[in-house]
Amino acid sequence: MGKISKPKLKSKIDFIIRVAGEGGEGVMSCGELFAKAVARTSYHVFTFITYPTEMKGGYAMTQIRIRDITIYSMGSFVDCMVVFNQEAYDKSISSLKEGGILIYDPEFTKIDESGNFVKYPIPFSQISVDTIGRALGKNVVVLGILSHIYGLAHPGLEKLINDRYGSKGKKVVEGNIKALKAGADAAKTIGVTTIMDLSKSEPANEEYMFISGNQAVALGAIAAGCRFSAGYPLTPSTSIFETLSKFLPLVGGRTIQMEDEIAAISAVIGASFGGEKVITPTSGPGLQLMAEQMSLASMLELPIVIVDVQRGGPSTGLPTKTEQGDMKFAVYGSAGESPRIILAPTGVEDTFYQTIRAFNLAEKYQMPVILLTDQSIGYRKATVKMPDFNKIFMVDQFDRKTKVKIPNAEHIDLVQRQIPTEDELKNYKRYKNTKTGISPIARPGTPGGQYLATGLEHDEYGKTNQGPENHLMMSKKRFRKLEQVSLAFERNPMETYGDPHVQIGIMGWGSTEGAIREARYLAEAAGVKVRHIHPHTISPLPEQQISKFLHRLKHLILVEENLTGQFAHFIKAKFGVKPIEVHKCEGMPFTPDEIFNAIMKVARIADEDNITNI
Amino acid sequence: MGKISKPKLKSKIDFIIRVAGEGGEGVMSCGELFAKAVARTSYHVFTFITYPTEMKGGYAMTQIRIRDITIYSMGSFVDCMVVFNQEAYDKSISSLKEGGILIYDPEFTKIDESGNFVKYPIPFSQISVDTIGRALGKNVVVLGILSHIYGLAHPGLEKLINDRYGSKGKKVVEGNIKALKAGADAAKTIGVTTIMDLSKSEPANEEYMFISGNQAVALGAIAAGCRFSAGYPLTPSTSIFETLSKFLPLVGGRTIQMEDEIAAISAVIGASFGGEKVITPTSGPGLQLMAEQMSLASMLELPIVIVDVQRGGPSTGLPTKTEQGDMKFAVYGSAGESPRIILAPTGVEDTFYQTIRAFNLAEKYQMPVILLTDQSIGYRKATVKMPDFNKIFMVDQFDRKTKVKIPNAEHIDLVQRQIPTEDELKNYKRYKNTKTGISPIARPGTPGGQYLATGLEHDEYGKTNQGPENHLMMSKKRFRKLEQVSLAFERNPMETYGDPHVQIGIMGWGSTEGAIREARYLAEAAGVKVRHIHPHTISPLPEQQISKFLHRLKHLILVEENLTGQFAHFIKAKFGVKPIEVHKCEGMPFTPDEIFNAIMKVARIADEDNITNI
Amino acid sequence: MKIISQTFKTYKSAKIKPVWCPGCGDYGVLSALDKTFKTLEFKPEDIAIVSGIGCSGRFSHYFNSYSLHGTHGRALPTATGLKTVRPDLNVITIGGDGDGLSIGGGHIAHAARKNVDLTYIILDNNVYGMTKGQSSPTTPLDYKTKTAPYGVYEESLNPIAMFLAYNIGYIARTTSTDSKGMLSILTEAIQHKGFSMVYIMSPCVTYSVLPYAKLKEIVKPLPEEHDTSDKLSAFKYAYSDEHMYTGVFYKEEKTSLDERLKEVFNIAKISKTTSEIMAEFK
Amino acid sequence: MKIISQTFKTYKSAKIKPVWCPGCGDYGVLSALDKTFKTLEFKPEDIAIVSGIGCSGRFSHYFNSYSLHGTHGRALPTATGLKTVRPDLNVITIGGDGDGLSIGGGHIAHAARKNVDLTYIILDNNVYGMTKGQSSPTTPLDYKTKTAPYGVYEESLNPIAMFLAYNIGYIARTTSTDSKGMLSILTEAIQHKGFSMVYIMSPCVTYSVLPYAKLKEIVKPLPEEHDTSDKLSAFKYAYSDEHMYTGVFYKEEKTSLDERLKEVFNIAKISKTTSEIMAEFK
Ligand SMILES: Cc1ncc(C[n+]2csc(CCOP(=O)(O)OP(=O)(O)O)c2C)c(N)n1
Ligand SMILES: Cc1ncc(C[n+]2csc(CCOP(=O)(O)OP(=O)(O)O)c2C)c(N)n1
Ligand code: SF4
Ligand code: SF4
Ligand SMILES: [Mg+2]
Ligand SMILES: [Mg+2]
Repeated sequence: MGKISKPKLKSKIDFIIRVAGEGGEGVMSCGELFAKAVARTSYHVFTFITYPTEMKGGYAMTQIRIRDITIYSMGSFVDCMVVFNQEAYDKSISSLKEGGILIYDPEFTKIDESGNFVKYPIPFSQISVDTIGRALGKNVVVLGILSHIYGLAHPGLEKLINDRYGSKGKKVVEGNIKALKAGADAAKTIGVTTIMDLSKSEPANEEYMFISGNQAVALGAIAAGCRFSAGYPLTPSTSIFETLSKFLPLVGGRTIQMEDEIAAISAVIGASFGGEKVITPTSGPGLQLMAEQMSLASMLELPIVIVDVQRGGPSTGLPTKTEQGDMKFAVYGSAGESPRIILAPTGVEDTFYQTIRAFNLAEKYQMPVILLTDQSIGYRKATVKMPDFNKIFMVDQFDRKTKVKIPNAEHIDLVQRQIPTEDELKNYKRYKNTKTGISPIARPGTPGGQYLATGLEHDEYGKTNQGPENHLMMSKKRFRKLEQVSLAFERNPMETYGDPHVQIGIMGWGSTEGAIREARYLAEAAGVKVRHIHPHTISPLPEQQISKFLHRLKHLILVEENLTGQFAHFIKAKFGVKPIEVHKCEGMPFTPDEIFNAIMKVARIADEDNITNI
Repeated sequence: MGKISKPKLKSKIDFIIRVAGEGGEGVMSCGELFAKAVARTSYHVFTFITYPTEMKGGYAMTQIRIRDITIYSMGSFVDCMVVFNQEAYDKSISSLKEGGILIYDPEFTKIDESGNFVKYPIPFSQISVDTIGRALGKNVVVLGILSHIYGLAHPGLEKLINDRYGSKGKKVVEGNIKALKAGADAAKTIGVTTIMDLSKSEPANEEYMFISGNQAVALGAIAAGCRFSAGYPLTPSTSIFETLSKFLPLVGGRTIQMEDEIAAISAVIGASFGGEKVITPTSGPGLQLMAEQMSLASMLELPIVIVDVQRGGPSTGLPTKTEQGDMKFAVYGSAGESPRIILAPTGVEDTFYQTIRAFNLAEKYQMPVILLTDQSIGYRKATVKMPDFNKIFMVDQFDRKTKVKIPNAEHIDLVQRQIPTEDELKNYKRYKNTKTGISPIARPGTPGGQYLATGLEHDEYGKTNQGPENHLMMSKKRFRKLEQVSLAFERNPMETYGDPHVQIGIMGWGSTEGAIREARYLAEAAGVKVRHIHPHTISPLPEQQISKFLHRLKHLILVEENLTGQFAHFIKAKFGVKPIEVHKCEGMPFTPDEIFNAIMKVARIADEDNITNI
Repeated sequence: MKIISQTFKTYKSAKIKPVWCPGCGDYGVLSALDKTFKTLEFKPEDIAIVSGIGCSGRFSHYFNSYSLHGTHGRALPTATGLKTVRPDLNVITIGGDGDGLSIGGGHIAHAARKNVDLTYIILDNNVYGMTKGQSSPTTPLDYKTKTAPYGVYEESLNPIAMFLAYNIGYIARTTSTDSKGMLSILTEAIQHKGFSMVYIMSPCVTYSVLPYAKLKEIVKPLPEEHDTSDKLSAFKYAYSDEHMYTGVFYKEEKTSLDERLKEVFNIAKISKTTSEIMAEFK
Repeated sequence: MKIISQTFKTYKSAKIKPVWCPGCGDYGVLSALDKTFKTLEFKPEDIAIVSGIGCSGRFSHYFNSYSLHGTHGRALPTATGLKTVRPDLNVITIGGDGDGLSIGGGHIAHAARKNVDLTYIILDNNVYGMTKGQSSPTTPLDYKTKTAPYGVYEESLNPIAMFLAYNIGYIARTTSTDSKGMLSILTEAIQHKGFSMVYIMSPCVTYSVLPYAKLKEIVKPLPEEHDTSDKLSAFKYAYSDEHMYTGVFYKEEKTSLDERLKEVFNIAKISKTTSEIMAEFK
């Protein structure tokens, strides 16, 4: 957030490991256990997961990046790759670095022998059968191999195995521990090189969490004071509701699983009417079902937070894949004119703070806020700095002045819902046509605060009134709040990075931030400077800020993960620019390398421009 | 449609009558009976209705315009006004022309005696009581008064009364006929002037129907070959489904009322899969509930037609009022990227032909088509020329070449769904990645045509496939169809009117066409020339056509009935123009006068520009 | 709205007059509900009325309470959310036969499963009143409506049997003409712990599918011998071809959602702070 | 897909292998349905399978028929539209306990009212399988799931009682392990005129809320003396605390939607041309 100071750029350690195989083969658990073990060291860890929709079969992979400084993306090319089967090899091999390590099971995979990498054929399936009598343990065998390569101490891994499989009984745990050893032994026997010794690294700083983007939403909501969630399972958002279901009750909150998404958003509207901070998580298909109730919340002027963890579309589409395909729906997805706010977090840590911010905005401006993340953020796991709990500040319920700051690790404002004063209760106008459009909300149970919240057009008291002047006045009132939001957004620090004077600019939104950032570093290393803007607030946009960024720019590259260029459409509408649009519509996130290539292409054009200009 | 030849501009007869009162007082039936009677003459009739959401009480009015040439709008000022009560007087009086006629019941209405109009206090309520023992007949008393003023023959009116009240029994009919006479007699006795003698006018040309916009949709669907509709009542769309329910069975079709809008669109998707042409009518709140299934239809590539009769929003909003508030939702209302087509009819007759066109487009391009009308078109009644049934042409099911024309009274092409050839059935690819993106659809029951239609991303056969290349390929395939639509739209005749060389342009969409057209005539009469473009195809837009229109334009006025300027946003995004936006957000349609004023204001600015340019 | 002294005469809003047609059954229900609140001596600020869309959906407009008039068919899940976070409020949910049994029909079974402690009042007029006379799920077979001009081609629902099958803990039917019956049933229903269903036949006079006279003819109080804890007996009367029985069909005390959530989570014992929760992710 | 000769060996798709976990109950249902089609000698092109979303929702992928795999919970209204316009097709609708009873639960009563002539198969595994182990409306009270980590706090539904209350004309329950039972019930259900409901307990082995062993323990065939035309008896067995009864609970011949529409509209008599209809608006 904000213009950042020069990042620590040089890293001594930067490894990318991929474990690829079939869904259900333990690819996920192997990767996750490995990542968790590394996360307990002082290194940063970042994982990316993709798996098939099917219960069984299909290509699945976990990619783990380990670095000694902050990690922004899953990276481009892999240092060490484990493949469980032929399909995994075929689909993954092009991502392996020249000279990288390839570990495979020769029983299931034929490889191209001419490939320029270090090849280790290890029969992990057979090792598993030999050790525990079943092939099922091969994922832990592979974990053993990796522990050998990266020098991960076994006591830690064994504890993690115990945590994970403990509920399945002692026998299972013991079998897995045996498999772990068998894997490490096999690697040693074959003579696989140990690349580094993670066991020697410092233990993790106490102040880091290792969480997924979805968990970050749940934790952000809890930190923001949310005490109610109603939900309905929908990939890839489900773990948000699961995490809330586990933890909200511990802080005195409640979650209820509803019969569908319409019921879920209805329940949060009801609970918000009751005075609580509320959230409902979903993905595109569910968001569509919520459209009517989102308009209702706008009309009733009730704060609600909705999370859309975007997935590949349209329709059921690619449930477990990523896409930035719902932006236009989030922004325009209501019949009639109903104001709402859209925020797009850029990574796991940012998701935590943007979630808190979403609650602040919803409560302050009394409208729905949609948090637009995607599968690649939601399933990504990263080490995140623990916020300072001494730096959390409550904004008073009668305070109508405070300029609420964007939350970060050093400072978190928590907005409380504005309530009417004694005086206002004497002739209480729930929908008072104030200068800002914001009118205090009475909490049910408050004597004299009784009012009607109706989806019909209404007057200041809440009484229905469909006269022409009243409709115009109240429509304006509702949109005046959005103008206030706009103003607040303009006052925020600029969300730009890189040299502000160069002629090539790059713009993205949401989860592409890390890949763009690393691409910019790569470009800078290659002698091409670019400036980067990555607004967190998609609607309303901080227009002046963006105009300032665009000013004197010669080439604007606009990066997004969809087919039609939804953000580009939006930016063109507002600023009349003609960006070079870089889209990816394959269910997979951009790698830094792909964006770097786009930048270099544009740089060449820019060069030619300059030549012809001479 | 198309550039029209010089309209017959001068009219000798042009009257506007308004009957205003309380909902439930018979304002509607009085106006409707009068309009129907006039519609049987050779004059053109155009009605506009507004009434409250409430079952009882609130301001209601019918406005009837009678003219000897085509009528484009409800007009601006009223020649003859009947008010039933004080509220009606207060809300209506500013619309009465100077020197116009005011008829009121002095028992219920105090008027401003200084007003410059012909005042006729007539106690119609008391007359009703005296005649039939109840005040309920006052609407027919008023009809009697109007029959006196406009010289409407009673036998015709009596027949209409019989048609309307016949089912309530002979006594009711007789009472009403007495009330009719009593009204006419009272008017005569008081000496109300007879303005014209409609009874002397020629009987209506056999080739005209007198229908509402909603009826035009139902009839258009039937003419297009639609044989199935599933619906759920929703003001102001309900009469479409009611009309279909009455008439579809007579042509061998079927309608089913479903439990909600989600079920309704699901049923039409199922029926379309079964091979039928299908339609489901709704309004904004219902359209929102249909969002998920609209995406499904895009993904399954099934033709469906959806009608959104827009009403005031957001949420339940103003159910019986008009607004152009759903455009952005119609265009963008889906999560993920799913192509669809949006058409916006401009009036009652046009609605009939655009409905046929919607079916043609849906069937040809295999995607949802949304017909975007509004309350003001839906409830408006107008005389419409009967189409020539000898000029209906079927496009063959194997025909993949024919350029389908836009339907009009002289020529109607009916597209039949493309089916696979024998050859194609040998290795049937339902989603064959063709050049146009269009792939033939097998009708269930066809041997060898069996296929899977799934909302998951799929390959050409329909089998699910979530690989990156496949997703990109199929996304492109689906959008290639939209490119084809775009091309087809560009080939249509330009939808522009007025002098193509002047510097002031005006643009609108949907139901404002008539008011803009009349405003243009008024401006021309006042010496200000404007050109007018009114695209029927909102998405995709005929971009080249519009660019051509915008070329060398100095001032663009953009007219729409909403708060935020949805169409303007769209146009700015595509063409980088800065229009002067004229919005109305009051639940009522623009009058020609309001638009005329806007044009004149712009004309003055243009003048000043010229002066400073000297 | 002014602060009303605690010794109010009525809970009905003084400022808003109902928009119903003269003679509409809903008037009777309005005053019965008003009397019920008086009997129960609720404070107006502790009442929350959540209603759907329809003539009957307008109920939320007419009380001096906290009221939410949401969208068509969604009153029940909305009220469920409200009651979950605010067990201290008296939550009443109201809607019509279309709102409750057609578009909203899918929600009832789930509110019942949760046994959320609120009272749901359905006003059945056997028609869509607000949209002017289309078929509702309780319009009789063959009856002609605007959307079924050749006669309704669907069997009408048996709502009481459905509520029984949903295992709702309190189920009663009455009519809008029976003020005494309404008062006693509403009072009992609101006091019932958990989800309670009050089904009121409330004739529409404008589209009078089931006119007062006809209703009077077919209505009959449940016989004394009917045991309200006997579900099979309740089904038997719900399925009567001869009569439309009124009174309490079924009654059963069950743990309410609020109690269950308190119990299951045992909040007191495991309560944590936000930072403790985050620490679990280290 | 190739043209299959009419002497096909199987209706299952040769090209698409099920994605279910090994041991999943759904495999048994798949082959039972295949056998049923064989028994009924349907032509593959005359079969239309409409399914919802879930593991069970994948059924539409595995047949060499016309198939529609729509969205979560909407299989029934989709199939209703299809069957209304194509009474000549054999329409089978399939989905899970979540798809059918949670998000799609509101549609069943209305398909039943219409008595649309199709067979709806619900596969109950007492859990959300596809989304990996959340509570479904039939997960038992107190059972721990991913969305109810402290135990499910809702009563589970009684689907058979609900179907009875919806007045469905054919209602049967069976299990995915009982191939004979499935074959006989499916055959009868598909041949039944009007809406028929086949409820199959199909255990999930990955999130095994109701494992095979437990299921075997509680399942019991309906006793001989149960009269399938006696609704109260059917309710009694549906409410059994001891056993989960299987077999045909209820059977009743009723006019189907197709018959009613034909009858009510009496199409032959009043058929008109488009221009005749328009003439009515002159
Ligand atoms: C999503 C949606 N669909 C349809 C409507 C239109 N609508 C308003 S009220 C109503 C039916 C009302 O019937 P009922 O619930 O029986 O109430 P009544 O008016 O008869 O009391 C309908 C269909 C709506 N408001 N919202
Ligand atoms: C609108 C929508 N909401 C949620 C989902 C996610 N989802 C997919 S399957 C499923 C539940 C499946 O449970 P069930 O119907 O019991 O089928 P099973 O997998 O157990 O066979 C859910 C919630 C979805 N696809 N669409
Ligand atoms: S239409 Fe019927 S239900 Fe509605 S207010 Fe009038 S009488 Fe009552
Ligand atoms: S998760 Fe359960 S229901 Fe789904 S395929 Fe696996 S065993 Fe079957
Ligand atoms: Mg009703
Ligand atoms: Mg299930």
